[in-house]
This record gives sequence, structure tokens and C-alpha cells, in this order.
Amino acid sequence: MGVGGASRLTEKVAEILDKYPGGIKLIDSIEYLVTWARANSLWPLVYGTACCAMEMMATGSSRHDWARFGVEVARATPRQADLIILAGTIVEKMGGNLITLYKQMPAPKYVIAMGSCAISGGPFYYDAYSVIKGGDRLIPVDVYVPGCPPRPEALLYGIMELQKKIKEEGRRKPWKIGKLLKVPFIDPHTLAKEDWAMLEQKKESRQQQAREQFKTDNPDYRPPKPTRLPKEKFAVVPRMQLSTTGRENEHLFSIIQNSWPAISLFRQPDIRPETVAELGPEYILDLEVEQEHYLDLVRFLKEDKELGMDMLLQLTAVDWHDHFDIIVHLLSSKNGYKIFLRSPVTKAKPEIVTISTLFLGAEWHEREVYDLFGIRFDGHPDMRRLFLNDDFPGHPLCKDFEDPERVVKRPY
Amino acid sequence: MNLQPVNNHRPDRNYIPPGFKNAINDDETSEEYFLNMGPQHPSTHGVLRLVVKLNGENVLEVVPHLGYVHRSVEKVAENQTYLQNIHLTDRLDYLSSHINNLGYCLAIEQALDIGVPERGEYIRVMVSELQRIQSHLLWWGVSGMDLGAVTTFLYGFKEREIITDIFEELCGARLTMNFFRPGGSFADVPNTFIPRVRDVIKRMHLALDEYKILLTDNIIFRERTRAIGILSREKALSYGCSGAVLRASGVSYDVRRNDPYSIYDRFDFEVPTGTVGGCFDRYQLKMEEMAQSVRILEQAVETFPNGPYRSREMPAYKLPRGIYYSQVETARGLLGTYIVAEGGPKPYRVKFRSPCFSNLSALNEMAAGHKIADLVTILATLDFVVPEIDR
Amino acid sequence: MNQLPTNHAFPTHNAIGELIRHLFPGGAVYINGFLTIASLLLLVSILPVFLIWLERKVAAHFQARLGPMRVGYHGLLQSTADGLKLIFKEVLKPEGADTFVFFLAPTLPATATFLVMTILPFDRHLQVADPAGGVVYALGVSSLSILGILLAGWASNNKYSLLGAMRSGAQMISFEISLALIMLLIVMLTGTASLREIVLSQNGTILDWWIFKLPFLGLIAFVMYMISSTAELNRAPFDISEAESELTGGFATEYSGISFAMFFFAEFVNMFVSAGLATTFFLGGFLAPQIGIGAIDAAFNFIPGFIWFFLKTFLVIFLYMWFRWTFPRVRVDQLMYLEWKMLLPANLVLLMSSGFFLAMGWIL
Amino acid sequence: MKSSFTQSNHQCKVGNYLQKIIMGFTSLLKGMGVTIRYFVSPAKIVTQQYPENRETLRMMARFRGRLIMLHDENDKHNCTACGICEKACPNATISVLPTKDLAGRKVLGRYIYRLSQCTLCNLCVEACPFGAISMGQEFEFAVYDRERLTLILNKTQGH
Repeated sequence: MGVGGASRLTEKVAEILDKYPGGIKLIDSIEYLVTWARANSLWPLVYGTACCAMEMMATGSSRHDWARFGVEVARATPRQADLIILAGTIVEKMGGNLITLYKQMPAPKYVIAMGSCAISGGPFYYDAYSVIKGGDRLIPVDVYVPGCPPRPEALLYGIMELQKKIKEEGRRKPWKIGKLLKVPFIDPHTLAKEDWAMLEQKKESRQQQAREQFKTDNPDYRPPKPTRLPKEKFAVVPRMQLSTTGRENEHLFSIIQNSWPAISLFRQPDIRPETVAELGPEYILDLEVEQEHYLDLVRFLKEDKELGMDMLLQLTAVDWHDHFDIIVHLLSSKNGYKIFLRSPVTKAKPEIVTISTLFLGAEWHEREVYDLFGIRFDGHPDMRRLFLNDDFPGHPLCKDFEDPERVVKRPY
Repeated sequence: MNLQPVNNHRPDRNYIPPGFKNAINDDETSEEYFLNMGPQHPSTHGVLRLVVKLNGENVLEVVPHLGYVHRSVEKVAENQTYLQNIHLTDRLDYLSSHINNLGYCLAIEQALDIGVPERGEYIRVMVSELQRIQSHLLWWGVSGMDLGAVTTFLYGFKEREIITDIFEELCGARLTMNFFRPGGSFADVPNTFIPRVRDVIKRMHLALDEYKILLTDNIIFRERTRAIGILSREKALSYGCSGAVLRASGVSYDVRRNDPYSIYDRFDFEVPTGTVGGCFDRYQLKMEEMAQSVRILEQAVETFPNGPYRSREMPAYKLPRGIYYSQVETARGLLGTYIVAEGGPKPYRVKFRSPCFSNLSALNEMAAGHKIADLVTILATLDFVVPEIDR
Repeated sequence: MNQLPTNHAFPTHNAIGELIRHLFPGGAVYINGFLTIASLLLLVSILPVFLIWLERKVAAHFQARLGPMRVGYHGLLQSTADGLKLIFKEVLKPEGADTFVFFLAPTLPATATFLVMTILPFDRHLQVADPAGGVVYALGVSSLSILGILLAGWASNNKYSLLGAMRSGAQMISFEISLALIMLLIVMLTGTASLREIVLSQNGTILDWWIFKLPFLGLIAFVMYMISSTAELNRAPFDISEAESELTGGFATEYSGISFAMFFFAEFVNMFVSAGLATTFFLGGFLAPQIGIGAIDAAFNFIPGFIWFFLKTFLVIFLYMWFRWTFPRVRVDQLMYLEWKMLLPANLVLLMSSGFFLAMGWIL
Repeated sequence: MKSSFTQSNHQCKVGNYLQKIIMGFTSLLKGMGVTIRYFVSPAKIVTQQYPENRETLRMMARFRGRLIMLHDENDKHNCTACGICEKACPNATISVLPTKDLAGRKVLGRYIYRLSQCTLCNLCVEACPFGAISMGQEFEFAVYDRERLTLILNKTQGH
């Protein structure tokens, strides 16, 4: 039979056997036997990146049980797997690994693209700079199973479709590595609109006289009123007052004020501890501080006995077009209140001191901010990109990030 | 953007992979080498890549590599309207998608001062607790499978399908629900909801006892998880861990109790904490959380009110200029939603504080000095979801 | 060409053997030899196919699901489909792997189990060969499969398979000791090392089986045999060599197609062989269980011996499967602790106490 | 319910050697007891054989399989090509292509729905003021090539 199906040897054997009376039947029965075996013993690779992997596991669980189809022994090594189910989003950084996995698998191998992300990038089609729009741009896909995520029954239906496709293989239709989709990322929405607009122009000219003729013979034509769906009306409900948060703002602010007199709240220049209360019970103190005092204020907030902000929630940044804002969220695990702290960073010199000496968790947060905004943290033990490849052009979360090759702008 | 197959094979011995301080010492006596537990590995729960410096079987240092499922959620969220972002939060931590939606809707309600009627609040609490039980069931099954007991995976999923049926009847989807809206939910609960929840409560009592016999009391499981991956109290706080990882190290912080949202302060439930901070403590805490969620459900089912399920629906959700932040306790820890609004229909900046991101950053603290098999145990009890780490 | 063993040592005195001796007096020995080897090969090829199907169905029913259903009636043809597919898969050799050793390794476990299969007493007259030192022969030959796994791990030029091979090397060598000690106990009790005599020494009622003959030491010895043979097979709680969740594929990570199929099938034949040895030592091999009530004993005696052998062996195989689908995996150092600190002393104590029982004549 | 776990992990190390073995074996046997109960009672099998139970398999009322446009018996739909669903969709899955009927009024020409991109989030059905579209119950859409997932939902032009 040969791995790829119809190799030259099988061609010659087929010709010799065709002459004998039962020859054709012998070859066809062997082909049927082999394709029956391949179809009924598909061993999937243990590969799942995102939400579709949960539905793939549900298909393997007791209720849907894909073992009934012989698809049970999920192998962890690509060497023994002959089916990849692309369950989840394929990201640019994972693309190389996926191609390696596909090349490591012995032929004949099959691929099922499961879920909208693997078919076309799904929810991450527009404005996503790191998602590959569809698995068939990297490895040839045999069956597409739409859904987000598709039900286990839909995946089982997809597997049955793949079994049908395998059973048709033979020396007339040998198994071959399929073709890839080489189309650049285009926006199907606007394309459809443009094509339709051209169609409309042509139709417009053709229908001109038909319209006059229609207008003449029933001048008082009143178009039928479309019936609107009765929408259920609900009453306005006042917001429930939460019991604990917010009360301590004056107390907190007065503690900070007396050791940091120059401190001010974000967008509240003339604030005093007394007037903090009317900012509302759910207002969380949002301190603003220059770069110089940034590290000392964080150390003060952490080490002060009364405040005791011992947990770093997160460290992130906001790009205000003219400057960045480094934002630090702190939480006190003993008494539960939170304090936010921000410090402006100019776009000319995007650098600030690291606080990973105080909070070890800040190391990853700072690497993420460097990766997505380009703000360096001096004194950081391991200043590397966290999510993207090192050769990624630019820093994507900045407002002025443009990359026509990767990003498809949202049409509306 | 041409993608080539990746080849991690580095022949020369003094190559230092990124993130490590020093190379392996290469004299005859040492058996040190680098092992790449690549993005496709059965025990990394998705696509997390760990480069491990080993001496024989003992782990010296672990450096996780992230970004293999970084789907640029925050950039996409900046270009979608507020209502469209709700379905995006499903796909962050898809095992607690209801609770993610709730966190995002709380932030919008805080901005637009929207209240939620009594029945809506009850639906939110009950659906969140069902989602927590469903997530813990999957965690229990997968952590059993990572330790070699494949049958626990099937038993965990068997119970999980019952709760998935409730969600499918509730909002039409099995995993990515998109059910909550600012002010309540997009539809009322069907009348078969309460009987099904009572059925879940009954089954969960039986299942929890069965799981206790099958895995918790099993001598092999106890030996495999006893005194493994210990995280001290200071380190847990310094890394910003939350959820069962933080409570296992002795810090009693649960958002539902310490910073209550919705009507959680009306239900009484326990927030247990561990003493040693090892894998077995984390495991027992998560099993205890399941029992507590069942307790909350029992109380909520008794006093489930009638009346409207949501408040007035705004024609267009335009948040006034300002900063809004909300916190919820997902199955894995504290999920914070931070929205910077500039008044338009679309948010200016959305940042999700992911619990698994901080829990995983403490991996090197826990794994150094143990064996490879323990590294897998620590990954199992850490219970992280990679798309939420990479966002 | 050394002389083939004489008729006496060649116990196939059954109808077919007599007929062939009658028809071809000259070449009867060769034909008989060829027929026995051919029948054993047939058994070794059918057994894994059936055992794989049995394992998947038993696992399914343990896990409240159905297992293979659509491939033939209740999935009976499932393992044939797996085997056929594996035969027609592309066989890959990783670059940098040692070709000769890479493709030699899968053959060793298969040959090891086949060699031990030859001395299994299926029935009173149904045994390929019954060497006087049967037990010692079984021990010696079964260590060949360790060699196969070590070679596979080293030759695949892959860190995971090297790790898996080193683990399995340590595991199988250390559990070889407790296996040898238990077999030593049986030889001490029965006085002979030939498997056929061991079975015949358990003649009589059920209480004469070695599992019940020693008051309760027999049961402990049986449990210890099950533990060490499970470890010897790299199965269930001790499958650290091809640990699915740690080492992706263990020693067989780089094997694909027919070479992986050899490992996969040898593992199941090995399970049948060690279950066969367990029946021979403890459960009275091909002897029908006599309970003492005349009518039932007569009915049991009517059923031929090899049916009893297969029934008991599949009972022990069910025990192996039960272990596999219930327990989590043990860690490497705990495994070594289990062998050297718990099983070894227990074996020695067992040997001494059964020797003491033998001397005092407390055997039932 | 004890709130904190006093039994720290270090105490059970002190238990004596024999007691630990016996406790270990009983825990193993009890674990085996759980699994054998599943083995011997086929009633506990929960598998739903999908292709065999296709006739009796009913989806839940609110199940979101794919978007469909509701047509009455003589293929009339009440979509007015207003485009609200197009704006409400987060992934631009829907393209409403209006045309002019004979009276010159804007009606629906072609309603393109890309199932390959749809995330079944139900925002379009909620936003539609005329109830023209709703979520269908089918789920069997596996196809061999990607273009066949772009569907046209309206059978006739707008009336």
C-alpha cells in the first residue's frame, strides 16, 4: 500500500492484478480493510489550547464517550497520534510549535479544526494583534467543526465526517498532505458590502423604468408597517448600599496625608480628608505621586502598621496619548480595604523604578507592562518580554500601535 | 510573519535558556540538565511552557514561559462596546465564565448606578455557586488524572455534566454562557431550575463522600501530596496569590466574606484556612469550598423570591468619564475588573486582574527542591487556566 | 545440532502427538516441535488483541461508560483495527537516534514474554516444555524485557524517554528481588522447581492451593506477588516508566507505528504471563476446584483443565485492571521505599515463618 | 465544622509502622470498593450513544446552535434590514445587505451570516427589535471546506 497510498509500486501491482479476474476485487478489499482500520482507530493528540479543549474533554467523558468510536487512547506524544483536534485559539507564538507537532506526527495524519477560533479566529478576528486567523493557515485541515465551543455531539459528528472522508481513500484518492490557506488577513465584512454595492448599481439602472411603471399604476401605495416585538419593561431599581467598603476613606487618607502632605487624589486637586467621604461609598482612594516618591510611597503603604497594604493586586499602565500612567493596586488582607496609586511617566523617557524588591509578584506584572507598553523598569531582575515573541514589532497596547499585516481594523 | 517549526535542541552544554541565572555545572559528578516541558504537555493544563533545570529527577529551578495563548483580549476589549465585552469575559477563565461576567457587570453597575432586583441577586448568587462547583469538579478530575488515577477524571465529569445541563437550559450555552447583563440577566430562570438545583445538592452530598473515599483518604494520594509545594504566608502575600492558594498558606481572605458583593453577606458559609500551605492543604480547601457552595445553594433554594429578574434596560451603555473597579471570587481566586471610561460607548482601557497569573508566579517558590512528579502535583493543585494568565 | 529432549521430558502425549508419531515415526519430533511452537505463536497473537479489548471494556465499565461499541459487536474488532492501523503507519526514526538499537529494542520484551510462555502449564498434557528448573528459567528470561526498555529509552535520543527508561530500570530490577524471594518460597514449600510439579503438589480440595495451604501466610504471599508483579509489568500504581502525565510517553515517546505496536502488545502478553504464573503458584493451575460436595466436584472435573487455567488467569488479570483504574501513581522514591524498606523485609520474615511452619508441619 | 485544619501533615508521620500499613491497605480497599460498585451496576452507566439516539435527542429550548431567520409558511420573514443586529455583533459576523424594492423602499436584499466567525453570544437576537432572527437548535455543521460556512439566511427578498 505504501504510506502515501498510490506510490509507483502499488500502481504496477494494480496493473498486474487488474488482468486477473479477481484482481480488482482483491485490491479494493485490501484498501477497504486498511481504510476501515484507519477510520475506526483515530488516536487524538493531547492538544488543547483554550475553551474548546473543555468540550473536547467532555466528549471524552462518560456521558458522550468518544471511546465508542475507537477514539479513546489520547496519546501525549505526536509520534503515536494520528489526529490533531485544534481545540482553541492558535496564537502567533504557538504557530511554530503547532507546525513542529504536525511534522512530528507519522503519516497518514488528520486535522479537525474545532471551534470558531481554529476555523477563522472567531471572537479574536478583529483588532487582535497576536491571533492567527484560522488553523488552516498553518497546517492542512480536513474537517471544520463550527461552534464556540461546539457541543460534544457536534464534535462527534465532525469525527464521523472525518471517518467518512478516510473511508474514501485508496489508490484513486490517496492520502496526501493538504493545501494551506495563503490568503492575507482580509475583512470579509467590508468586502461583502463593496461587492453588494457594485451589484446594486447594476440593478439600479435595470430597475429604473420598472419603478416608474410601479409608481404610476398604484400611486397611493402605503408600505406595510413592520410590527415591533413587545419588549418587557422593567422598573428602575435603586442600587443596594454595600455594607463595609468606603467608610474608611477619611481615616486612610488622613493617615497618608500626615506623613505625605503633598499627596493628592487623581482628578481631585483640592481634597482634604474631611471632604473625601462625599466622593461616594464605593470610591477607592486613587493617589497620584511623581516618579521620585513612587517607590517610597509604595514602601510606606506596605510597611505602615495601621495601613498594612500587604498584597499587590496588580501593576498596569494606561496610555493617555501624551503620557503613560503606571497604576499600582494594593490590598490589605487583614482589614480588606484597597488603595490605588498612580505615577505619570513621560513618553520621551518611558522608565520607572521597579517595586519587585517590595512585592515579588510585581516582577511578572512589570514584564507584562514592558511587553505591551514599552515602559522599562530599571532594577528589574529579568527585563524580558512576557507574552510576545522578542522580535514582535512595537508595543501593541499603545494607542498609536499600527500593524496592517497582523491587525484587521473593526469595520464599525 | 512566516512561521517555522521550532527546534529547542541546544547541543552546546553551557547554553543558558532565557530566565535562568547560571548554566548547568558540567563536571562528571553532576547530572544537571535542562528539560523543556513544552507548550503541548499533558500536565500543563493547556499551553504553558516550563523550562526546568533538573539534577537527575530533582527540580532545581523552574522558569515558566507564557504567551502561547495570548489572544490580545485587552486590545479587543478597547474596541468593542461595553455590552459586547461581556461575551469576551467568558473566554478569560472559561471554567468560571458566569463569575467573570458578574465581575464585569458589577463594574458597569457601579458606574451607571444600576440596581439589581431581589430575584436577580438570588439568581446571581446561585448561578455563581453552581459555576464554582462545576469548576471544582473539573479541577478534582484533572488533578486526579495528573496523579495517575484516570477514573477520577471520568467521575468528576459525570457530576459536572448535570450542572452543565442546568446552564444549557438557563442560557443555551454549555461553557461560554454570556448570561448576566448590567442589572440582572438577559432571561429569567426556567421553572425547572429549582428542582434541578435540588437534584444537584442531593447528588453533590453523595459525590463528595465518594470522592473522599476514592482520593482524599487514599494512602498513595496522601503520600504524593503531603508536605509538597509549601508556600509560606509572607511569600503568598508577596506574590499576590489569592483563592485557595492564599488560604492554604493561612491568610483568611475570601472576597465573598471580606469584601462582599451582591448578597453574599446574607448567607452563612465557612472560609477555612490551611496551616502548612502544601498541596494537600490546597486540595482539602478546594474540596471544602465545594461543600460550602452546596451549603449556600441549600440556603438560597429555600428563600428564592419571585418578582422581576432585572432592572430597567438602558438603550445604550455609555459609562461617564472615570475609573471603575470591581472584585469577585472566581473558582481560582480574586478576579478584578478595572475599567477606565472616557464617556464614549467603548471603554478607554480594560484590565482584568487574573488570579491564576499571580498564583502561577509563585511556582518556582514551591517547586524548587522537589521531584518532577511533585512538580506535576503542584501544577495540579495550583489549578490555573492558561488563557486567563495570557489574556 | 544437540539432541532434542527425549520423549519423557517432552510431555505432549496427546492424541495429535501420538498420531504424528504413528504416521511419521522418523520426523515426528520435529513436526511436533513445529506444531507446538506454531500453536503458541497463534495464542500469543490472539491474546493481546483480546486483552486490549478486555482492558478497554473493563476500564469503560469501571468509569460508568460504554467503551468501544461501534467497531464490530460491542467493539470486538476494535483492537484488530488498532493493530492493523499501527501496521500501516509510517515508522519514524528521530534524527540522532541509534538505528540498530532503536529498532532492536521493541523486539526484546516480545521475545522475553514468549520464552516464559513456553513453560506455562496450560493443562496436564498441554505444556510446551517442562524444564526441571522452570521457576529459575522464568526469572532469568523475564529480565530480558528490562533490557528492551532500557535500550529503547537510550536509543530514542530524547530526554523524556531516557528518564522513563532509567526509572523503569531501577523499578524492575528492585522488584525482581521480591519476585525471586516469593518464587523461592513456593519452591521451598513444594520441593521442586518444575511448574508442573508445583501445580500437581496443590492437588486435592481448594484448601490445598498454596494460597490457603499456609494458614494465612499464603494469602500474604499472594498479595506480595501481586504487588511486585504489577511493578514488574510497569502497570497501574507503579507505571512510572511510561507515566502518561509526567513523561508524555515514557520510554516509548519516540516510537510510532509497528515498533510502538510491539511494545503495546508485549505489555499485554506480559500481563497474561505473570497472571499465569500467579495461577500456577497460588491458585492451583489447571486443577479443578474441589469443594468436597460430590456432584459439583464431578461437574468441575468434567471441564478440561486448561479452561480452569484460563478462568483463573483472567481473574488475576481482572485484579490487575482493577488496580490500574483505581489508584493514583506512586512517586519513584516512594516506589523504592516500598520495595527496599517494606517488601524485602516482609519477604524475608515470610520465608522464615513459612520455613518454621514447614518444620512444625502446620501446613493444612 | 472545624474551621481551620488542626491535623497538620507532620503528625501522621509519627504513627507507628504497622498501624500505617494497615490504615494504608484499608484506604486502598475502600477505594477499590468504590470502583467495583460502578463496575457491577450497569444502571450507573451515563453514556448517551449520540448517533444511535439521534431521533430521541432533543436540544434544550434555549440552546444556541446557529442563527436562523424565522420564515412563516409562504417564506415571509419580518427583517427590515435595519442593521441593528450587525452593529450589536461583536465579531462582524452578520452583513445585512439592503436593496430597494419596486416602491423604492429599503428592504432586505441578502443577509450574510458567517458561521465560521460566530461565537453564538445571542447579542444579535436580543438587539433585534422585530424578532426576525433567533437561535436555531441544529448543531451538525461539520464541513470539509471553510467557504461552506458562510450562509445566506433569508430565502426571499424583503417584502
